[in-house]
Amino acid sequence: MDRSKFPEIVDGKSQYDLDSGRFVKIWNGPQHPGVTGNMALEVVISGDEVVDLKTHVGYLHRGFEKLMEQRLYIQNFPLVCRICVPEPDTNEYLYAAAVEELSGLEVPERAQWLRTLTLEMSRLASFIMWLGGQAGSFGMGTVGQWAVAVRDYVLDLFEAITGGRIYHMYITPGGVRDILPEGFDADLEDVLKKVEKFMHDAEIVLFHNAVFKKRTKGLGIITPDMIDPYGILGPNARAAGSTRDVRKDSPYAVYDKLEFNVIVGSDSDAYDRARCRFQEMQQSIELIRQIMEIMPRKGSFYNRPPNVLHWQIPPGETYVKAESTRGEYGYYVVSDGSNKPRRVYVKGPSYTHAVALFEQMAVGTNYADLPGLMVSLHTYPPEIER
Amino acid sequence: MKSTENKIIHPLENAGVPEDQRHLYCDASPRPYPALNKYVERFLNWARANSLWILGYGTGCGAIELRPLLTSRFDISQYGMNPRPTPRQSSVFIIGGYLSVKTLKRVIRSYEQMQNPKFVVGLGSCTVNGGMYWDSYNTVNRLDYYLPVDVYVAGCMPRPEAIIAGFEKLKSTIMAGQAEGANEYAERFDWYKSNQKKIIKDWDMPDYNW
Amino acid sequence: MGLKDIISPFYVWKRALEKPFTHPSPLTTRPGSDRYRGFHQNDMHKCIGCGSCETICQNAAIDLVHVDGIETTEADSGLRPKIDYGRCCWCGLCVDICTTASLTMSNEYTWVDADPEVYRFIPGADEKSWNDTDKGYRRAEGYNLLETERVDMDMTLGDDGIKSFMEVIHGYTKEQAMAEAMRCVECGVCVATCPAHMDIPDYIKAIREDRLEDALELLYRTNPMPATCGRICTHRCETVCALGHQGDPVAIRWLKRYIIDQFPAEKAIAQLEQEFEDNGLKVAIIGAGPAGLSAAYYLVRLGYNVTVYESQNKAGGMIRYGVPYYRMPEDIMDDEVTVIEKMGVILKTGIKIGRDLLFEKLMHDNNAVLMATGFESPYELSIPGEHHSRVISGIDMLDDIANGKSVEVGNVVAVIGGGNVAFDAARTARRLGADVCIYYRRRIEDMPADSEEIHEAQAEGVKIIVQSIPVHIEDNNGSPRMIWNRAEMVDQGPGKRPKPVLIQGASETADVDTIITAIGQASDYDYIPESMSGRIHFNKTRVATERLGQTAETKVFAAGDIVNSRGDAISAIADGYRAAKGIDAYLTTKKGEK
Amino acid sequence: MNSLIKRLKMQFDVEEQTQRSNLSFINATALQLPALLTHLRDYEKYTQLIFLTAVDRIEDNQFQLTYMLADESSQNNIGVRVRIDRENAVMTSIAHLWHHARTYQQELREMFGIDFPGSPGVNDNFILEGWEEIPPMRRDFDTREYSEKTYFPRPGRSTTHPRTAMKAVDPDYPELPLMKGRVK
Repeated sequence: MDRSKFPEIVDGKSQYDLDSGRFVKIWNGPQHPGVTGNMALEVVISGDEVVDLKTHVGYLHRGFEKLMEQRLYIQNFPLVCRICVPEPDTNEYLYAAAVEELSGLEVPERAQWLRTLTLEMSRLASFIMWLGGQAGSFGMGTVGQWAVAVRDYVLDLFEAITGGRIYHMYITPGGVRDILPEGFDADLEDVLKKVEKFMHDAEIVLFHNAVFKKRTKGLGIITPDMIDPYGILGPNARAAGSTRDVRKDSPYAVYDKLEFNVIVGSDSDAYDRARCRFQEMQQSIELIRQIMEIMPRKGSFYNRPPNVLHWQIPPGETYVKAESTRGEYGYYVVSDGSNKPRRVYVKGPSYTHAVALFEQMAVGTNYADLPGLMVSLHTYPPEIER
Repeated sequence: MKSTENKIIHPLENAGVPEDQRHLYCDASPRPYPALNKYVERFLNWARANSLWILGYGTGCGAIELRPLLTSRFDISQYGMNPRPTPRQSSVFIIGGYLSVKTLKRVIRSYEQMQNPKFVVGLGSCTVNGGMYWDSYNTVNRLDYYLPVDVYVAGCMPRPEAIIAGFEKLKSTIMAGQAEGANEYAERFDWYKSNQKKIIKDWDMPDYNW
Repeated sequence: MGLKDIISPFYVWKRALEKPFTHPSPLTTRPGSDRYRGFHQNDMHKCIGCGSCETICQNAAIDLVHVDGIETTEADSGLRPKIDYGRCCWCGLCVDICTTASLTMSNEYTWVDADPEVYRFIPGADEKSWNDTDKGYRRAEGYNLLETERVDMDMTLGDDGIKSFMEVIHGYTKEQAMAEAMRCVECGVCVATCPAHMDIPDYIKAIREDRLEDALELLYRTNPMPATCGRICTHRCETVCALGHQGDPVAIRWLKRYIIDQFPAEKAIAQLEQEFEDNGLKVAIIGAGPAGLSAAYYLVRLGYNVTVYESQNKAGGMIRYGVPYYRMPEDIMDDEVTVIEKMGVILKTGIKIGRDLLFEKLMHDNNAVLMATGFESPYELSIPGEHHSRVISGIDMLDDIANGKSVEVGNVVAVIGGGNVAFDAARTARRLGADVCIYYRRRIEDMPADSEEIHEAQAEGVKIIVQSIPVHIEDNNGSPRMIWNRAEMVDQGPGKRPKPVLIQGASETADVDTIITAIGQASDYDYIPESMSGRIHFNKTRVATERLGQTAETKVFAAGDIVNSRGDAISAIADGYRAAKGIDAYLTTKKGEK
Repeated sequence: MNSLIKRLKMQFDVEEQTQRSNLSFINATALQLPALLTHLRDYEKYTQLIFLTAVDRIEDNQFQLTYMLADESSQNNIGVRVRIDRENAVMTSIAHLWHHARTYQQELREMFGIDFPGSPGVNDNFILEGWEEIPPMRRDFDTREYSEKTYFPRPGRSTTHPRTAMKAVDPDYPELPLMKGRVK
């Protein structure tokens, strides 16, 4: 983008002069309805054009990585899901996978299927919520109302399987904690139908909405040459033509046994990103149906690790990754042979999207589009600061 | 509301803001509001209880369950509540669980900017005794050290239904004239302030953000 | 962008005609799902207060507290979890780890209060609306954080076993021991139950961490005969083990044996402290069984000069002479005694007090005397014909075998009794080549013998006939013929154990070559001189003592089987410890008086 | 992956450790790191920087920095490990290679106290605000102790260990070990 008309940048900082009267500095957030979650944007505008933007994070910092060093391996499994509130299962899966890899613990086939099922369900729930947010950020609250209600149906399913609505704490090192409850198949199909109906409605009122099209087309373009220098991942990158999808590139759980295509866009603006995510929702529904069809219904779903109170894991380090709704999610776990992890580093995809990328992209956009642009990058603050 | 003795209110120092800007800020502590005539008060409490407007600030995980609560599935408006985007229009502050020190600073600011009557609802274990972040270096353990809390809701996270139950409890507390958090904050202002300042090391805002 | 894009948003209006998303009364009509992780429930009577929930809770949300109406007993710490909902995150790990499966979660989720101090409660004890809810999170079948099965022990059983007197139980290998040690949750409920209060969780931890020297040190702190206990202990610790509620208890006895197996006498001696301050006082101990040896060991550590007198040729008492080699090999017993001797205990064997040395002399020469003579005279059957030459007592037979004498039992042997001696005698007879049948008056579950012994004996081909009472023994051309009668169990009312009563007419006959009786033993107090007899009181067949073993004659103490009715090695060892403590207290006070 | 390692070994002084078929770690020196990363990015198609983080190896008085890269296809990962001194920890910035490296370096500066001279805004607050203690992710920072003295946990809790409670069962529960004055 052409930045020549904006103030000069020295040492990463824009040299605007507030006293000149040409610029106004506005704080969006942390208490602001237009920011996703608890974070803040320090925006400098000239007219209604954004001249400089700085993301402030850390409002949700709980020191997870430090806390995990203080706790036994098993004790961390309830902790990790809190790192990403709207889509906790990816965290649960990755932590379990990393621990299993380091300790050499095998996971039963059936558990892998159940894991994949919950992972896809949580992707679906997360996308639904994002869709509501995306519509809401452009003033279309109706879709937002629908979306949250429909997502709640998926949460009801989670409640039935795992016993928790938000924090499922279902995927544990060694497998999963329980099998599907009786009558789940019918409930699931019922909910999927509701989701499909919602998507059908949303398609008409959102993607064929003149206002939505007008405001999102051409907004926040990510060019393919930005992908690697900015570390862009997931649908944000795929809408710009990248074909990377961890589920396909390095299949985990049972993704290698499922049939699906990587969804790729071309226009790489906010509209196209929305479109890509919308298709990924459809894909998720399809995958859930596939899983339910071929999933084994018998057999063990849990391999017990050694007594979890004394469980020590041999020294080593590993990096495991999975595809969340925002892109590649990763856990880097270092063990030193003791009963507590030496270091757990959680790489959330929002980390780069919300800070480095967004600060760059926001410059030049209309101030009113800022919330919409932010949602179109699909960022969840807690995974940035952890 | 209960009556309080008239105290001599000393002006606030506002040492956190630059000297040349101090005159811009309020230097008065908050003032408790004594109860009025019994019947007037009863009427006012009824009115207060039935028009609770929630400040839309998701301070922690709890915010995730506010969305279903505020939208069509659980539809909080059927209980006479409504989200507002600014503290000036709100009367209920929902603390969604843990508070990091950085957020606490903003929460105090928002809370102090809210107009009376105002109430605080603490969601989840974290507000009671630190919850699962009990040994974290960045989250407070006891919310009541920093803000007066009127109702706590147990859970992690509390479900929307539990939050509604919390609001019902809040309403009955208000009706009974016992939701005196704002007055307590005014009465024990120095205590709250010193607790807040103890953990917010870079206090660069006025002492009372009115 | 066309006209369609402008019109299509109005499609939302159609929802006005559809069923609303809104739940009309979410407060009352939406219970948590069947698996919902809501507020905790605890079955107060199942819970044993082991504290595993507290250990696993990453939020430090659980405290163990005393609850009114719950007593501390041998199998229950009397504590119950108290949960702080200012900490809990409803992860349910406490439910997953619960050793008794008493802790569960209901599907109740609403608890609001203005007071933050109320969010602490004791599930099950405090009155809560969800106490009896049967929905909520339970551990799923097939999901258990704890290993319920113990590591199998290698044994030589069946036909191979009875070929020789080689030890049946092989002992754990390092891997097996480590795996078994992993199972322990370190609650410590067992420590109180063990008569000697051994540091069980600590030595299991030491095994797990492969600190065997520390483990040995821990063993010898509370038990001078760990090799004995590692083999033949009645392991009451295992009966209260927290893991025993949902599966096999931790194999505490075998883990102890694993430790001591790694330390032959010289190695063990090298590890242990051996020199203690001499205080110049002398103590004589009569009987080198577990009680006597244990008292000697502790007294030496306290600085006393201790002499132990034993009538048999070797020390060990019933352990050496009453337990067959396939359970307690001779060399292990020798090692055990060597270690104790090495600590400074003077051992004088082959000296029978009252015959070779007078009790009065002991009294005169020593500052205190401890009687630990044990029960070694067999009870008689008290039925006609029992003085037949082929009716022998089990204890005498085991004694003879241990002394290297040859014993002939013939081809068919009947053993009468259901205790450990009966089984030892039966299994010994099997090894001598006989077909053996045990006759016991009550049911299998009433047998005082260890369940392992019963199991192993059956695996070796010992037959067991329960509810059978011998009534008469006849001579049949030199061999005994036993006439026995079937019995039925008659309920004696609550709290009393059922009594076997003969069934009229259900009498049967067994022709055997030898009858071995093993229905219990009594003590022989002949060595106590006339002059003393009035000053030592008896309680039926046992010596009456104070708590720490002191008899009415203050200088004389008693320990072991002659004092306590439990009759097992570990109780005798604990008794020895108590007597040592008593003697020390007595002599210290006396010294102070002078 | 193997051939890549071979090629790297020819040019750089590195040690390699394979974790699984699509993940390897290589140990490099701080001095050669920028060149190594540039090489990997420009010639070996390891174009993505997934993350940069540190592990406090306090026992060696060192920090381990891990640069996780992924290749173009996103199939293979390579983690480049570098050890630097824990005292006055300084490392070369790689913000010129990837824009988002700036944020990682800012975080490491704050959480571990590792300086990256020249990285834009490296000294600005990122997550913490008004932090006065040693950087919290360092191993020698005790978060529990800090929390207890700063945030006042709610008082009034006490617990009993089952072993202590069970002493009530037997009045002669031994005080161990039963031994008086030792002699050497």
